[in-house]
Amino acid sequence: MSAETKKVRLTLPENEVMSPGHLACQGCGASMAMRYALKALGRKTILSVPACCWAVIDGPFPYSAVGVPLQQSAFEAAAATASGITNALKSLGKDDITTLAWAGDGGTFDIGLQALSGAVERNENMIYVVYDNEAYMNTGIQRSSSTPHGAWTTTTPVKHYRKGQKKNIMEIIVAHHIPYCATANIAYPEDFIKKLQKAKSIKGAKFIHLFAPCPTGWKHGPDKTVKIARLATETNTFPIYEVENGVYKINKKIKNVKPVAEYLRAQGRFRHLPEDELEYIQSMVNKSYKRLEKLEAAFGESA
Amino acid sequence: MSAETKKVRLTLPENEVMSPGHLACQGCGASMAMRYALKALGRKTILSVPACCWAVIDGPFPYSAVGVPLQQSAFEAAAATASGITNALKSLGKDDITTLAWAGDGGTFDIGLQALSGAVERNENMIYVVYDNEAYMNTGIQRSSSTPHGAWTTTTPVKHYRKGQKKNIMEIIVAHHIPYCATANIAYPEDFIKKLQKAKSIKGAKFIHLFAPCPTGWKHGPDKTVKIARLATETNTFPIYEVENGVYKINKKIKNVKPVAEYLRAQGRFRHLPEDELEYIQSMVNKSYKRLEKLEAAFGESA
Amino acid sequence: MVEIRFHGRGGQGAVKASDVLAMAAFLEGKQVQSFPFFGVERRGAPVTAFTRISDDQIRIHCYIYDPDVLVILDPTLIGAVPLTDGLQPNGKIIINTQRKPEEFDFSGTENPSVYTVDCSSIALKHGLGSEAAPIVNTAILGAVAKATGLVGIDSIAESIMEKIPVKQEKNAEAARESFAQLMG
Amino acid sequence: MVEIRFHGRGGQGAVKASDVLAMAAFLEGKQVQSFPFFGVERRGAPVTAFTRISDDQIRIHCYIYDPDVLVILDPTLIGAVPLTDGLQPNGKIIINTQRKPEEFDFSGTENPSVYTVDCSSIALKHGLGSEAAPIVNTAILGAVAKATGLVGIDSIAESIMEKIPVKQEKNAEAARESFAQLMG
Amino acid sequence: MKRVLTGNYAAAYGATAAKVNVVAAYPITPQTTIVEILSEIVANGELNAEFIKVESEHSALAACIGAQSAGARTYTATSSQGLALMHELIHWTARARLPIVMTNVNRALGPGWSIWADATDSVSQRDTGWMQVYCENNQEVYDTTLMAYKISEHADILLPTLVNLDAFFLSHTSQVVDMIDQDRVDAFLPTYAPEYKLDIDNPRSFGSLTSPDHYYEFSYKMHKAHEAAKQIIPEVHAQFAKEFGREYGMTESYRCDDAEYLLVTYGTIAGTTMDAVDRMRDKGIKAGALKIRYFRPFPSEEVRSILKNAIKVGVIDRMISFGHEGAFFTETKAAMYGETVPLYGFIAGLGGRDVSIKDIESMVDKMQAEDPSNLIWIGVKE
Amino acid sequence: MKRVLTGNYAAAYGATAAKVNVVAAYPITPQTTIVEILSEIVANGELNAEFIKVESEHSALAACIGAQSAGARTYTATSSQGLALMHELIHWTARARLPIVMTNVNRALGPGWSIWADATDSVSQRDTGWMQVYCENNQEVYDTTLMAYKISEHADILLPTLVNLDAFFLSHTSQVVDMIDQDRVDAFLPTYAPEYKLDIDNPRSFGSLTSPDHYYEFSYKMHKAHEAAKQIIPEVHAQFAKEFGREYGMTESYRCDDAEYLLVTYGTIAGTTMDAVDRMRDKGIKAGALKIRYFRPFPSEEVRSILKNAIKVGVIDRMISFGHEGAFFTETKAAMYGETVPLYGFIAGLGGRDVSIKDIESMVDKMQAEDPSNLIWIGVKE
Amino acid sequence: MTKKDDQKPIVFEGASDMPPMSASQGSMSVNKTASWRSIRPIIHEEKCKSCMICWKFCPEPAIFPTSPPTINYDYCKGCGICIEECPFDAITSEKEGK
Amino acid sequence: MTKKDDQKPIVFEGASDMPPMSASQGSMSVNKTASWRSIRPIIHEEKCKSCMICWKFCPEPAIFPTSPPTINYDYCKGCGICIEECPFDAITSEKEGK
Ligand SMILES: Cc1ncc(C[n+]2csc(CCOP(=O)(O)OP(=O)(O)O)c2C)c(N)n1
Ligand SMILES: Cc1ncc(C[n+]2csc(CCOP(=O)(O)OP(=O)(O)O)c2C)c(N)n1
Ligand code: SF4
Ligand code: SF4
Ligand code: SF4
Ligand code: SF4
Ligand code: SF4
Ligand code: SF4
Ligand SMILES: [Mg+2]
Ligand SMILES: [Mg+2]
Repeated sequence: MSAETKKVRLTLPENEVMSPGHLACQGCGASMAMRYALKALGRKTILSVPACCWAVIDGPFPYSAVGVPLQQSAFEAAAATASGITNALKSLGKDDITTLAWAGDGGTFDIGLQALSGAVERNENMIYVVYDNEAYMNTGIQRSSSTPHGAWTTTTPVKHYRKGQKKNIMEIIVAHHIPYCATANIAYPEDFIKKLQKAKSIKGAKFIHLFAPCPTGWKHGPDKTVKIARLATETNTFPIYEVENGVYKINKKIKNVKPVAEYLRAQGRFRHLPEDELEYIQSMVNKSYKRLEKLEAAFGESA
Repeated sequence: MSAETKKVRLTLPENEVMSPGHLACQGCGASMAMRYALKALGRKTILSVPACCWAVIDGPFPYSAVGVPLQQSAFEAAAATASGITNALKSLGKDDITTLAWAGDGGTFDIGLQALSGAVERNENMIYVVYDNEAYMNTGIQRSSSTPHGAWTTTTPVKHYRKGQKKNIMEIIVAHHIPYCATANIAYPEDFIKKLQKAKSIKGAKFIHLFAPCPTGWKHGPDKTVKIARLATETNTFPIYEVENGVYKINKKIKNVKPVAEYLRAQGRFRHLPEDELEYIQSMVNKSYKRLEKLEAAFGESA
Repeated sequence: MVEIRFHGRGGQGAVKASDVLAMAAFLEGKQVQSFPFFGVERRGAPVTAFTRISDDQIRIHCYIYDPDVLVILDPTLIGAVPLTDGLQPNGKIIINTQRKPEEFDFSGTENPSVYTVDCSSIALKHGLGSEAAPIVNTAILGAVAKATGLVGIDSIAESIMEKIPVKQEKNAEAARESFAQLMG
Repeated sequence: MVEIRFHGRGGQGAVKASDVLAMAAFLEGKQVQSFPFFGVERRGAPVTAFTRISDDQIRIHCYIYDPDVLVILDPTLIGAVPLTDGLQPNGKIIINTQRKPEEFDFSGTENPSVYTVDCSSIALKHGLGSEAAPIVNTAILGAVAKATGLVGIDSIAESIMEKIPVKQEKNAEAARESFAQLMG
Repeated sequence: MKRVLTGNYAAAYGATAAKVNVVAAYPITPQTTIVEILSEIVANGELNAEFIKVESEHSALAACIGAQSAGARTYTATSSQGLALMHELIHWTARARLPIVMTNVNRALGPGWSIWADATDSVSQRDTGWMQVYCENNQEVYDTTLMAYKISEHADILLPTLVNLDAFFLSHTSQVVDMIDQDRVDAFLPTYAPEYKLDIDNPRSFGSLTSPDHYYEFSYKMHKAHEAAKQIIPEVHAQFAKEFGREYGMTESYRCDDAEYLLVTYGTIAGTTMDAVDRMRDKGIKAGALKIRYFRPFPSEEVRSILKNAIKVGVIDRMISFGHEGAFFTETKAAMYGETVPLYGFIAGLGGRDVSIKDIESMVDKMQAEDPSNLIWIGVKE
Repeated sequence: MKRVLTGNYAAAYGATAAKVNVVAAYPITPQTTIVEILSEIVANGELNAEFIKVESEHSALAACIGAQSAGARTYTATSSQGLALMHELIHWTARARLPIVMTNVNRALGPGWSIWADATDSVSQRDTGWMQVYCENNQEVYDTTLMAYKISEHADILLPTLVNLDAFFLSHTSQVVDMIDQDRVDAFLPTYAPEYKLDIDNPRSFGSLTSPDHYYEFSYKMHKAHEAAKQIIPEVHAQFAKEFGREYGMTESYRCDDAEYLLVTYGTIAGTTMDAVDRMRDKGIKAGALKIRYFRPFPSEEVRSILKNAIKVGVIDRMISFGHEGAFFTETKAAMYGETVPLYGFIAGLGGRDVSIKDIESMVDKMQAEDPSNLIWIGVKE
Repeated sequence: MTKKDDQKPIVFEGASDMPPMSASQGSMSVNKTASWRSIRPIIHEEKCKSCMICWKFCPEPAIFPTSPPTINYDYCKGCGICIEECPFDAITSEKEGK
Repeated sequence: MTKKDDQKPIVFEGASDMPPMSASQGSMSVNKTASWRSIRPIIHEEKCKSCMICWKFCPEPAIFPTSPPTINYDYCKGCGICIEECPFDAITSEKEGK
């Protein structure tokens, strides 16, 4: 096969560390995410994965799909477990292995936040990726604090859909003043992979907030995962930026920003929203993005 | 007595809800703090206090010093317990009672952070005050993530004193976009009281980061508590500001900023620091303060 | 007590079918129990569900090993999974398929009565699911009612109205149609 | 086994004294045990600590109810706290005070020997603590050594060098001085 | 009104009928549908309560503790890892004497992850001071939830109750449940009105430092409350039976009177065991079943009086206390100390392994054939 | 080398001698001095380890789990609320078969806050799969810590160990401790080299979803590991005795051979009981004491063989499983099932209440005078 | 990698040949997810420009980076992302026959 | 407030007259902290300007807001803050005699 592949230009590393046969739903954004992450970091990686869809996607005993060592952890303990792993590696003199904590939004924004905050405060040498699908998917689509305003989940029923903005995990982690924080999106794997590779080269705590749609929970066709992910960024709902040593940089500045409604209307979980809610959400997106621009202005490279 | 008091002008409310006889060390900043808080909020207040010095200061069974109902909670559970209290009050139709969560820095920056983050994300109707004495004092002066760079504690011995900046709890909570966040300092009780009263008038989650020196843990004379607290602000080590609905405002702009060394040298816990460390700390203080000014510029009233 | 075991694939609604059947029997005054074997498999993987119907209180809580009735929502399971294990002598097997009962070979089971009905077509006709994935769980219950006589078709319809959140009418009609069409 | 009970106030170092005494006895080849009654009281509140010294292994782990020796670091405790409860007949009482042994009335205890020494002055002389709060815990151990003969003063001094983190020499000197000065 | 409900719905409707003021819960398989349906019920206004959507089980129970202290009736539900995460506060609740009622869906603990039935999660909480009940069917889940509030809140008890149901075998199993009209519930279970609570008119500090002089006596009072519960629980059961016609005991005997082979167990296995007993009786084996509903307080005297005349007794545990044996087995032996009936310990159904009628029959076979010195693992592949 | 050390220092030096690679711990009274001294030891380079200053006990154990999985030998220490907060991960550690050693300072649980001795914290972990040892003195703390690593890491065991010492009565009590030279420790306890670990050259997923088909057998293997431990622990004790001259057992009998009144207990109360036994013997009462060191695995056979010939036996618990009785009492009764010696249950010393020689003598009085049906609370003010 | 990857199911006799803890022994490639598929993506060579976007976004992955790409129908779950994302409409969907 | 505040210690006979849980029954004012004091602050009326800064900062509180302020020596712990903070040096420190 490698002879044939010579002919094609690949924009991602060719190696596949993750194997097919895994248990993700059709079109799962989170499964794409892991594929990219392991392409970026390679086999010298140890994973710490708490309860989340990925705890299942990897497969049941006695199987595994990731091709690297993986430690399942209690739901709230991904970052603390990873702290242990990275310190063990240090203590045992293994300095060429990357510790990768890999958790869902629930395991990061909610129940795992404290362990994460502790680990980044200690500046543990690890990469922490939260794949954000904006709800507790593994247990059947319950609200997390990452669930956006307006969304239906099983605990925020249509009549009483989620009110309030999703927790701004980036600001929270940036406030810990660690060497590297970034957002990424499965629709832009090259960017995600570049960021992971940069993160790998930096010593200390690195955090990546990754946008990863979930067709099952968002009620969209499995074929629309990438499209919807892209729309999130193209509408400025999920901007792509990084904060390196406190310096803000928006990596993708969208020229022709699309209306948020385009993003929302593509998903069943927002179907019930009346027009004025769409307008409200648009105004909040504008406001958040403006805030980000101000941060870049105040704390960017040119500031 | 009230006849006599007519003659004097008091800058704080006269009522004393907290009684003497409590178990705080001589000159304890945290004990002053509670006195002020209860002056500001009055008797229609319910306290949620986790493990911390205040769990002891209030006195052993069958006594109490606070004059209001107080619920001791597990170390990590102040904000969650307070969430329960405030929701019970709401459910039972008691809308004139203030729920006040009152925790140390350890119970806030470290083990209680998650419960706090959850509570403010839900925008629970409560005031959360962290009295910051920059270590675990109740257990005998161990490092917390609030312990500042350079400080000795029993777990950061002189030879290996604490390295790294203290966690920026204000930025972290501000990132939750709640209605009201503020810093305060026991050296400026009028400001603290005003802020509590303002907080009381706002519905939703309010957070106050209160500076409260600990003579026992900081190794300074009990008579120096107020002086050192004042120096923290006069050196810009602990600036006084508030963030109301996202709008930054520095409440005390120090005209003649004093050198940080003056603050550090007054305390035993920094005694071991060499000159160059003092300079480094000065540069970090300058940097943080500049950051705050930028935030005020970008997100202040005039922005 | 009659024991019914459902076999389907993740996404076909076998668990819901077991529930609707139980509810229908309840509407006729029976004691009932329905429950899934809850695996971790997702879409496409084999799924099992159970219904017990009885005049008396049902105390037992284990899986059904020796069913009286087998309901097979997906014919591709035949052969792939040991479906007929434990089927009682003279048991009934109801299959969603375009094929005829005679076309199936259930040697190894003692004198089963086999019934078939093309629920996929019925479902599509009533707009239930897509070509690629018709939702057959309600349609097949009509056939179950007919083949077993355990519950009336009206009870099935009523139960559907209660238990199925969307397109209730269509689902009920599908059940009635399979009731009418059943071959066996 | 000899049992010694220390009484002081929070901040005076009674607990440390019990430790240093135990260590000194250990240096002389004894089995020892020392431990505090750990209250929550802070500065100023009464504090109790215990030392056991024995030739054999010490297995017992409860508080000392019937001490052979009482060491009182703060004379204001006398009367305020039931200090002499359980003191053995012919027991010894060592008090930090400027007063003379005769000035104390321990009726209710059987034939105690009372010893006094002005540890506060000794401590201040050696720069231990402040006027307001002299640190007398090492000084009094000299008196204990002398009064009881349980350990030699050199062992006390050596133990101080090991156990006291600051001003070791001064502390040791203070102990020697109280050893020399003991009245009783 | 009769409805076909899963065990989870039965629990949620039980709490709804109890008119709880505050619910705080966090989702976990297989408890999730409780959280979901309660979200709906509260959102629809069918229950006038605050639902706190906490960020962890730990905070769920902490919030209930706060709310209950402030005078609200509260409810939470969890399972397995979630229950385990609450452990510190499980102790806390009991020592604070807060009559909180919590549903636990018995699920195995990880690792490896398992979402299936196993009682290790709740049995591991046996030393916390909570009352514990194990349910056999969904009607029992509903009725027990209601009664639990009445029992827990009794002034002589003031202890929380954990109501347990097996993962999937009840949580996701639909059965007929007879629901009680609200006005009759209200008559049975009056509004919660505790003597001790956070009250600005009578301000107290709760839970302050407690010296050895008092702590020991507080523990003694908790012990006495459990003793009192052994009297009060049957009274509440009797009242419930009188009002609503359904009878419950701290234990439930099935064909025990003349039984020679008696099987002691709990949860859904108890139901299957009763069917197995019938089958064995049909075959001429004098079998009987004793279902233990209340594991705390442990009905030692009752257990003893029922078991002591059997020829052989087996105890079936859906958990094991590693390094020893099944907890119900240990406690049954302790209750029986001094008796001479041979007692056999069986381990079965861990991690959701199904326990069939045949499995249960095999236990009686083993009781006939083997001696009781070894723990017997039913169906293990060695 | 002999030194006078508190129990906490003995624990910390034990871990230091074991050359642990990673320490993760969080302070709590009365464990704090362990954390403090280890901070110093690591900071000074006397121990070449990483010290993770975590933000909670939960993370302390999680970090140990991560580190141990990655092939490091790890250590943590806690007490009371901290141990309780770890509960979910305590289960986790055992099921992951990670031979972590943890020191627990037995302290009462709140509320009311209490910092004093009480074994409820650790006994509440009895169903988690950990081995548990209770120490009577500081030498035992040191020796047990060392041996715990050897036992836990044994390929046939692979289970974590909880080493318990009483708050203040050991943690803050100074005693003579004979410390072993490092080279002799190294010979006794080789470097940790687990077969299963996170290894990029042999990548495995640990703890994945495990169906009922496998979960049951994993549990069985844990049970078997505990059974194996009952064989291996005495072997390690024997080796230790041979090398270092100090003898330990899973239990320790004191004047039991001809004892008529036998008291069973654990922790520091055991030492006091032995002194009380001597006193009673002096008075002509044939008393004896059985100290239980290993509570998990529970040495049932050993306990039975020692107790069965006594005339009366009392079990002293420094905890109570509310709604039942003391856990050591229950488990002793279970182990003794079939015997006829009257067994008395005593509760004593909860929340740091002191247990004196007189208290212990009073138990023997009560065993002479009363019948064993009621739990007896020593020194309670009713 | 000593891990088993021969795509045959791993079966244990019982506890004795299982590892002490839940530690994986082989690859999930044993799990042919073809049965999940209800539609089948077909690459049309004539339209394909070998831009590899389909390969890039396949979540399984079930596309080999040949030119034109090849779909591994053992694993393709039929999500349709490749179809949706192909800029040249070179992939079409067929109903899976059952 | 029904809470006991007569400054007498609360003593229980035993479990029977204790509340069910650790719930306070009276005020800490029972605890005279005078014994903690090793220095005694003395206010000198002649210097005092009744600015009330001492009152403001006393942590106990052990200063009554009279003019001039009065120190409650039952509770004053002798921390010295009032001395340190008095802008008019109107408070001096005396050694407590023991
Ligand atoms: C302590 C604990 N509480 C709850 C659960 C149940 N649980 C497992 S995964 C999950 C949701 C995970 O959500 P998220 O982190 O967003 O990951 P996703 O499933 O969406 O990938 C929950 C609630 C658990 N395993 N442990
Ligand atoms: C779960 C748990 N871990 C540890 C402790 C022990 N503990 C009690 S208070 C305290 C330190 C509190 O520090 P902080 O919150 O800063 O308050 P402070 O004592 O400084 O006032 C600790 C570690 C506890 N009570 N519970
Ligand atoms: S539920 Fe969503 S996130 Fe989870 S596997 Fe399915 S698609 Fe992926
Ligand atoms: S240790 Fe510090 S914070 Fe705690 S009571 Fe004493 S002075 Fe106050
Ligand atoms: S995306 Fe379309 S054009 Fe590009 S390689 Fe795939 S099939 Fe060919
Ligand atoms: S349909 Fe989905 S799984 Fe199949 S090849 Fe295309 S992208 Fe991959
Ligand atoms: S601070 Fe000084 S001047 Fe002011 S009131 Fe007090 S004593 Fe008087
Ligand atoms: S010395 Fe301290 S406690 Fe005493 S009155 Fe002055 S400020 Fe108050
Ligand atoms: Mg998620
Ligand atoms: Mg603090």
